[in-house]
Amino acid sequence: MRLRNRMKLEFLSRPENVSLARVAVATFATEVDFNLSDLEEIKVAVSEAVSNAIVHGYEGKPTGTVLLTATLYQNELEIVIEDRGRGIADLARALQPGTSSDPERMGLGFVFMKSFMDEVDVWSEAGQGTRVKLVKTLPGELRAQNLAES
Amino acid sequence: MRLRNRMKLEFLSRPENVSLARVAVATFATEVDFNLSDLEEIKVAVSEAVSNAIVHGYEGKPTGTVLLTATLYQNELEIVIEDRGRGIADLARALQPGTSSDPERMGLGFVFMKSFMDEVDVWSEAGQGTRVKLVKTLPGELRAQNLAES
Amino acid sequence: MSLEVQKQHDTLIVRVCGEFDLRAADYCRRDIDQKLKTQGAKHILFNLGGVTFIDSSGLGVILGRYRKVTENGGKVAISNVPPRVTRILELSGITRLIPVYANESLALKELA
Amino acid sequence: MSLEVQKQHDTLIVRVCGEFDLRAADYCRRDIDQKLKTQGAKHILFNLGGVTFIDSSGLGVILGRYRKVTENGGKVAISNVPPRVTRILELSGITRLIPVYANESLALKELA
Ligand SMILES: Nc1ncnc2c1ncn2[C@@H]1O[C@H](COP(=O)(O)OP(=O)(O)O)[C@@H](O)[C@H]1O
Ligand SMILES: Nc1ncnc2c1ncn2[C@@H]1O[C@H](COP(=O)(O)OP(=O)(O)O)[C@@H](O)[C@H]1O
Repeated sequence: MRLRNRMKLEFLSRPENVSLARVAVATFATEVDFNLSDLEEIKVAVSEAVSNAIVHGYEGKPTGTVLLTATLYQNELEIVIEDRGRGIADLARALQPGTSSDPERMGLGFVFMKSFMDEVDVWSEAGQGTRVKLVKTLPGELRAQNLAES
Repeated sequence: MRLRNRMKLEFLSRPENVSLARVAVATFATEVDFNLSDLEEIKVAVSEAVSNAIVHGYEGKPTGTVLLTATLYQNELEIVIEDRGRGIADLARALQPGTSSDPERMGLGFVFMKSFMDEVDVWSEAGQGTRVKLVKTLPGELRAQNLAES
Repeated sequence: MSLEVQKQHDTLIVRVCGEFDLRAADYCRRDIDQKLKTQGAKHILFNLGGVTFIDSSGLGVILGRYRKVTENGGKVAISNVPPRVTRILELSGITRLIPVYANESLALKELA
Repeated sequence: MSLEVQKQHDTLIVRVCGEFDLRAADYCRRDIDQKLKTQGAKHILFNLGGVTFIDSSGLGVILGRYRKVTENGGKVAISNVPPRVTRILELSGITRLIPVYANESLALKELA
């Protein structure tokens, strides 16, 4: 898979930075002419993963660091969101729809990530932090075009 | 100086990432209600420093890494742009208005940075890379408000 | 993100504008709960006409208010859903609990 | 960024839209120079009406074309400058070399 572009964004675990992460990824992704609804879906997925890092990973403390890496390959956009926070002890349970450790939340973050992205992988260990990989495949026409160019 | 927020953005030395850097800084800066013309000026200054890193630092090669750090303090926004490229042998000369090592360019990058920001510092060593620090003081009313809050 | 809250009869009309995400959620939750209490409203109508982005943090505010209001015998409705919000609203399951109307006056008629 | 190029009498009208920065500069330079040649135009009019952002890379394209065209006895003009572009254009010194007009027809009259 040939790498076309990459960015890394590191920011403090403050709620205002969720929008920063969304805007940065959307700007990075415009390069490949995703259609508008694809871009909206990517923004929601990023928003969910980054919000989780802030709310759950760092339990709302604004001094943690969240790392977002976006990589554009020939055929896909890959986004990795990492925190070094609390981690998830029971990952299978956390991934179930409607499961939340916070009564004010809906337990739909992972549901939305899975609905809107083509691939979602989660690594986590209690006390170590969490890493979420989100992959969006490029629209068919774009893939063909990239192959022709390469 | 109390730190209010910080982000680090790392990206490849590709021309399309100049706009990414601008958008990320502008989004980061919206948090403090800079007026529109301040925001425009910050965007131009960032654009000049990042373009220099790509065009001069890495001489147009798209595989270099540019690092941008934005920090919001109580009274100012500080932006640091770094590359590990060619560096500047004669800094005093490079800083003179209208001086460019590229005949297709105007030699106005540093002029714009100085006109639009309240402080511009440049560190560079031939073969080591270049680091540009840009500072924009927060508008007076905002500074007073921050003092009141702190 | 900005919030415009207005009481009409028994209903608190909440007009949400901008990005309804984690940053907005905390503020909204507090503001709406406080106004529910001080203005003594029974029902809530969420007008989402100005929403440019919503995720599960924003939806959580709506669902949380729904739980609170229905416990006290009140009702909740949603109106003016922009196209980009429709799909995520349906996916969340909220539309199975809370009725959605095209505009405020239709919603208010049902809440009354 | 997008470029609309049209020839009218001796003048190449170049309408620039979007962000006129480093990314746009390379493409613009090549496109304009090629069209100058193939369409055999003498003057250039830059209509900046659609420009949302400009920095020294974009301004460099204008100045570079100015040098090229004037060497061959041609003239360059700028029109429809948006407010956000005015200040940086003046600061660059370009307005001391290249006349600025409110709209295309005024500029074309002077170039003719
Ligand atoms: N980055 C994280 N760090 C720690 N725990 C997490 C993280 N992300 C998710 N979780 C756990 O997984 C659960 C389910 O996450 P999610 O589906 O996004 O729902 P919600 O955010 O609404 O709780 C969370 O309630 C939390 O307990
Ligand atoms: N990051 C950098 N790396 C190497 N050289 C640089 C860098 N930034 C600036 N320079 C040098 O300083 C000169 C002046 O820069 P500037 O005022 O921005 O004008 P311009 O970019 O139009 O040449 C450049 O022509 C270049 O030689």
